[in-house]
Amino acid sequence: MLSGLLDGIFSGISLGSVLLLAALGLAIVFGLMGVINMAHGELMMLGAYTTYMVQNALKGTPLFGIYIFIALIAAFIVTAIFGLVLERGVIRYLYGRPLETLLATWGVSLILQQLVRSVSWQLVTIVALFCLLFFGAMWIVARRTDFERARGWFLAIMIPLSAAAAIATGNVLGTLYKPAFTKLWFDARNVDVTAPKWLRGGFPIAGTQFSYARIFIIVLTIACVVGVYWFLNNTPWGLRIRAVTQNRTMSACLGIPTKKVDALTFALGSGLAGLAGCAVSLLGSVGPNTGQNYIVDTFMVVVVGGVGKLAGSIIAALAIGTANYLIGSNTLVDLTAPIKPLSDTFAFFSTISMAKVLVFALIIAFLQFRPGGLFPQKGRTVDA
Amino acid sequence: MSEKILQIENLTVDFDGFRALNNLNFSLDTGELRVIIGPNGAGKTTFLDVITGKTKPTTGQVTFKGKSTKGNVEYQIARLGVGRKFQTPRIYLNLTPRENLELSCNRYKNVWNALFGKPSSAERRTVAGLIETIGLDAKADLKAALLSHGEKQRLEIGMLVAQSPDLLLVDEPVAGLTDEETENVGNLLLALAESHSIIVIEHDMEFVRQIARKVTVLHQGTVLCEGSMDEVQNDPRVIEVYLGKQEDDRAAA
Amino acid sequence: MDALIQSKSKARQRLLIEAGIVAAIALLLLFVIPPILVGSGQGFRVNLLGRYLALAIAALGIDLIWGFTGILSLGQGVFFALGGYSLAMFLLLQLPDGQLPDFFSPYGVTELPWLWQPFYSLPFTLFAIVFIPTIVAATLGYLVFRNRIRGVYFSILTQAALIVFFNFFNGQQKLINGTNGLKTDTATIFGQTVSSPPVQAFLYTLTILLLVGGYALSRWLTSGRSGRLLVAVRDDEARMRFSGYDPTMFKVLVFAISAGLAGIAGALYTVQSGIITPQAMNIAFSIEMVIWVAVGGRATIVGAILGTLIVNFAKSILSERFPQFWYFFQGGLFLIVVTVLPGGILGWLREDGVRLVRSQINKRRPLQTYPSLEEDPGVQYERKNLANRESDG
Amino acid sequence: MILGSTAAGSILLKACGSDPSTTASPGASPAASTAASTSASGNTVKVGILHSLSGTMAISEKSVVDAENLAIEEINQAGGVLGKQIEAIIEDGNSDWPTFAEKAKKLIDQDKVATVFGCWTSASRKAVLPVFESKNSLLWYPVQYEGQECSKNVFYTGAAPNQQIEPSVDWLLENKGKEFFLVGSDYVFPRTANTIIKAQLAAKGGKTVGEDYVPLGSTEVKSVIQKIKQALPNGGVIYNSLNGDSNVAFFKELQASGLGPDKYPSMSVSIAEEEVKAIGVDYLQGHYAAWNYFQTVNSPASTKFVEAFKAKYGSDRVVNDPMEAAYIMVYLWKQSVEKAGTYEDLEKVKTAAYGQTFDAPQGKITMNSNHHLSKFVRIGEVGEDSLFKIVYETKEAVKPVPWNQFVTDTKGFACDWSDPAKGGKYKTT
Repeated sequence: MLSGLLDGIFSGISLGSVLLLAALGLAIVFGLMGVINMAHGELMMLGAYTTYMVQNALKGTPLFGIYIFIALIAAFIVTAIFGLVLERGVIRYLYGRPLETLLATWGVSLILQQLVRSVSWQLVTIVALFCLLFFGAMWIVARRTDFERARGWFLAIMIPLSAAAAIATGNVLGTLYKPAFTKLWFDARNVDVTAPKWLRGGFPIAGTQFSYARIFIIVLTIACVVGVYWFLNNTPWGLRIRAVTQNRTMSACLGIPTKKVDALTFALGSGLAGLAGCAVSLLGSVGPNTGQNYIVDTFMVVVVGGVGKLAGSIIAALAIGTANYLIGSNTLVDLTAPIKPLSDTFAFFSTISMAKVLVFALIIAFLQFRPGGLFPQKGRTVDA
Repeated sequence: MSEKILQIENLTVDFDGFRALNNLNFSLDTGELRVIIGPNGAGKTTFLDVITGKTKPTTGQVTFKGKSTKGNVEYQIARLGVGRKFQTPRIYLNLTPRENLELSCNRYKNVWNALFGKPSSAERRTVAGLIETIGLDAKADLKAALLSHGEKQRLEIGMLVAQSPDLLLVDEPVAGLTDEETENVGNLLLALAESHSIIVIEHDMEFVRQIARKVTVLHQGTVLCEGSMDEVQNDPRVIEVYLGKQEDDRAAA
Repeated sequence: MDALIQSKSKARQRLLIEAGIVAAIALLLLFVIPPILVGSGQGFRVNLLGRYLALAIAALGIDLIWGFTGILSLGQGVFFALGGYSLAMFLLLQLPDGQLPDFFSPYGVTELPWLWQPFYSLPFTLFAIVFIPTIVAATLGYLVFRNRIRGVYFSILTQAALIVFFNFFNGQQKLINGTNGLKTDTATIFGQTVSSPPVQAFLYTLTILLLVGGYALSRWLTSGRSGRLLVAVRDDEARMRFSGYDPTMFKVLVFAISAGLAGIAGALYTVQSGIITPQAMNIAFSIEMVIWVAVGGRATIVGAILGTLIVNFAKSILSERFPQFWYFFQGGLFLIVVTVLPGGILGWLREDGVRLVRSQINKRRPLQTYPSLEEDPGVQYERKNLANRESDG
Repeated sequence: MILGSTAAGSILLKACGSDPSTTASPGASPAASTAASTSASGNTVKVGILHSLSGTMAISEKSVVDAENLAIEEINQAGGVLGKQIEAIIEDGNSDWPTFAEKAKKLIDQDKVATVFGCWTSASRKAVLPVFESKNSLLWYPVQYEGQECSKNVFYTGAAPNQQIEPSVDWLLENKGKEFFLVGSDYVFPRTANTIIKAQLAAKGGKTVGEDYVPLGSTEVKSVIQKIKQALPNGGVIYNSLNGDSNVAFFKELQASGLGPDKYPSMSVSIAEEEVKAIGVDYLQGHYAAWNYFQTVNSPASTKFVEAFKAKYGSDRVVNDPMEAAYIMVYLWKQSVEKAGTYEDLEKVKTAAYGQTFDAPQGKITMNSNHHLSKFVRIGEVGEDSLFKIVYETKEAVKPVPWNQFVTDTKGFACDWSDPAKGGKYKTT
């Protein structure tokens, strides 16, 4: 009984911390910027792939034992840079239109999924060459004053032209340096991330065993939450981020570089997604679909927690994680065994699929009482 | 003495530990035009929020036309005959002024009627008249998004009138308007006051002087004083609230 | 008053023209396109066309709630699937007395589950196709809208609902055959196999008729007062409330109608594709539906239909040629439509397209401006000359 | 601006896919192979290949396509079939069952293919089945499945339950223990497989102590592990029919919770060489899998197959059971067509197929008149080198039993298409 209880608590916290880690970046991007980033899961996936690459690069070196720490840093940097590009390239045109960001980032997520399936040196060369030609030409032409008028023509000519040139080059190189050049980096197959030896296995206690990997994730989550909290509340950039999210125009007037702040916030959120991706690679598979599994659950965490509140996200993640675990495992069935109808009901829901059904119903019910989530934004600005 | 259209007793509103309205008592006669003034944060907008049902009072009650509005939500209170104009003009930007007015003018506001009802010719005439009154005939069939700020303000007041409420709540109607427009709006309100009860919230003292008969001063969630413009202006408490304590003044100087 | 009567008769005339065009297109789809496709050895594309037209019905629903009312539902797949499952259950029960649909046997189910019982009846099934989705949507919509949960929160909740329904349908092997879904191809109706050409031809016709019906319904809903109310919900809900309208009910209504349309679409799609599975409730499919509308053009009705056909045929043809890269296209499509072409194809045609054509044939549309300027002969003279000079140069 | 580049990027890729010069990139550009060969003269036989090249199932199905392409290439190099070159038309099922049906129609109606090799999941097979039956066309299906089906328009070259599940359960009962916990993905194959296992255990003195299902693709398996611990506190057998991503999470969690193969041996039916690589051998070592073929099968045919595959697709690739089944079904079709002397008259082809034997990598297999293959059954243990060490194999090929004899509904039924009186489901007793 004791071991069962311990196990339940540990598993609930551990599921919750995975959710929280995945939702943390989302909470920042969604809560602070109002951007619905459907590609958040794919950013996690990129983090997981980065982990895989770091693992392979360090295989056989003395650093292999601690590759996971290097991978964490690498994942953060890679996804943060990617987030930066995403923000500058797409998101910044869509501020204040959350539904549009949702659709656009969904498009990005599809592209990212296919990207890891199809990426090869050939593809990279083609895309890079295209960008070079197209944006190079644009840079040269854009300085002319009458550019705006000829813009349509310019695009109509330059896009196919640079595309053709890039593809031709890519294909020529492809035939010249075959297998190596055209070989897919990852393909559609899942790749393996094996935790370093000290993270495998578990810590035995009272007849049960606490997985090291999960303990690691719990610690990582705590570190991230504390780090983010500290960053937002105790650093000048954190202050700026909070200022911009509360009143963009006023902040701009006060000389805060809002564009930089936006980019930074988004990069931070994306970087956290990378960390989460690295963490989940210890638990599950790494493949093009990795991110898809988390996206809806993490959004639910943010919605239930209340937007823009870290504390809300923490409680919501733990609650949803624990609820999912308790319902999905037999724990509740056993606990309610004396009350037959109740335990039968729980037994009906005691598979992972059905647990999700019940948890969702509970969330809808919860929102009936607290439509704004656990910690709703208060004051008269809401629903003015 | 005429009948009270609105009566508010012991109204208190708390927001998450902040008391926005504190044991407020207020009443308005039918047909009266009342101006409410008060420094920022005095609770003026919250006051309107409570009357229109947007904010639920923590304690106390609002009685409109002799009936408590407790348990009613915004649209029900609006149907009872309370119309509200917001600080910034809120109109349907993707509809034309004519359509905006038609929607407000419509008497039957349930879903069924929206689907199967058609505007009656009387309603159409009302709308046509209103468009003239608010001076938007030239732009009656353009998207409202294209109107200027002043035109939007006038359109919203027009929508309010089209709703033919018994009580009009007008929140800072002349904010951001030119002097000429301000005067137009003032005249419009005075004309409306002939047939409606109106509460106006305003900062612009010139404007208040133009329209006010009776003024209520709110301060820190309660009524500080009430009376004619001159009485209020000479009240020492009001002077203190607006200009700060005399000693402070001296100290600062 | 004269002007009023004149505008009324004009409106009626315009309505007649529109009806004529719609009828012509419907006839074209019915009698001209199928023989052409069959003649060119692309017979299976008729079936595809029928399916895509069915999808267009669902797109109409999305246009109603998203295009006009501004509510983005990412859970239309639920209603689509409910409609599809309803019809599939009816078809699977077209068996000799006492026999069970054969998928039950591996699970050892020997007695028809209660859920299936009502689906023996055709009237109930027809009712269920439209009204089960409607009722589910109305309930969910009421619970959510009542609490003023809206915008992205609503979208996320509908998406979560999608997951839940997916899990439920996917997990209930013994009830509705789980992942494998229900096959309708081999079922018989009125003595004919569903997949046989006459039945399929009938379904194709039915789809077109229902699409025309859906089009008419959408046009009716979005014109007149109800249409303005929908736009009002999108523009400013609070204003509506303070004007005495209850936006919750309007939103519930339009959500329910869109769900009903999705249900019909699901039923028609199912019988034409031969199978309904929980896959109809995966996240991607429901978001794709939104993109059809976005590509065609939000709040244009015709755009929804057009967008559905274009995107789906593009998908069908492109994925035949470049299966690996379909995701790139689709992702790119999302990005382009949202950032560069927010009005979709129709929006672009109306704005830039018309201007482009006009400027090519030297017939620029005159700009409207302040009435006082319009009446000023000096200004008009100037403008004329300016326009000429510009077109000369 | 970056927008423009992403958008244009997709245009790029389109053009890149159509360029014949990329044909040789491994596993890629099916479109290219079509484009390249449609231009050839009419002296070819068209066959369809219908698998998911995108979506969740692409992970597994792409390598099957590779195996099919390898067989076609070998046959073409050896002179083709009936003197004609085989032209493969590859369609993408997009991991979406109605799409499978759509593409099957397209292959049959528009491309007029002689036969189709395809499908992986039972759901996709069930979706295309009516198409093949109504158009009286032929499908070859290479994956182990739950049985309970015997269509005259399908040849099943994967294992029936009695060629994979049942022998493995017998072996476990004999060697590993009597108490079983069944865990599977939430779809038809695991569900049916577990129904069979439960009946079999009940009949043979074993015990099912619990079963649980995980949604396809889900990676949260913690509660399953908890249930296993509860049901089997002192160790026992885990019978695993999880599919895809969930396996990775499952084995990582299993190890972390201290449920090692010593006390909790697991038997998997969906984990082959490819999956071992994707999960990571460190998590799997010591666990078991049941298949008809492992890459480690030591026979000339096997060595030849492995070498040919690696030569074509790269030395880091591995082969597995479904790939082998896919590879041999192309050969079986070729042999049947040659025996029948035609590829157009399907009745003749089918009749010719019955009794066809082939020296497959797994051993000498035979096509039966119930459209299933007689196959060898093997059980392998995951070794350090990511390959399977074969711990058990049948001496002879096991005859297939499509209608399961442990399920009451189908007990006493069999299938024989060579006899018109018997057909797809007839009573034996």
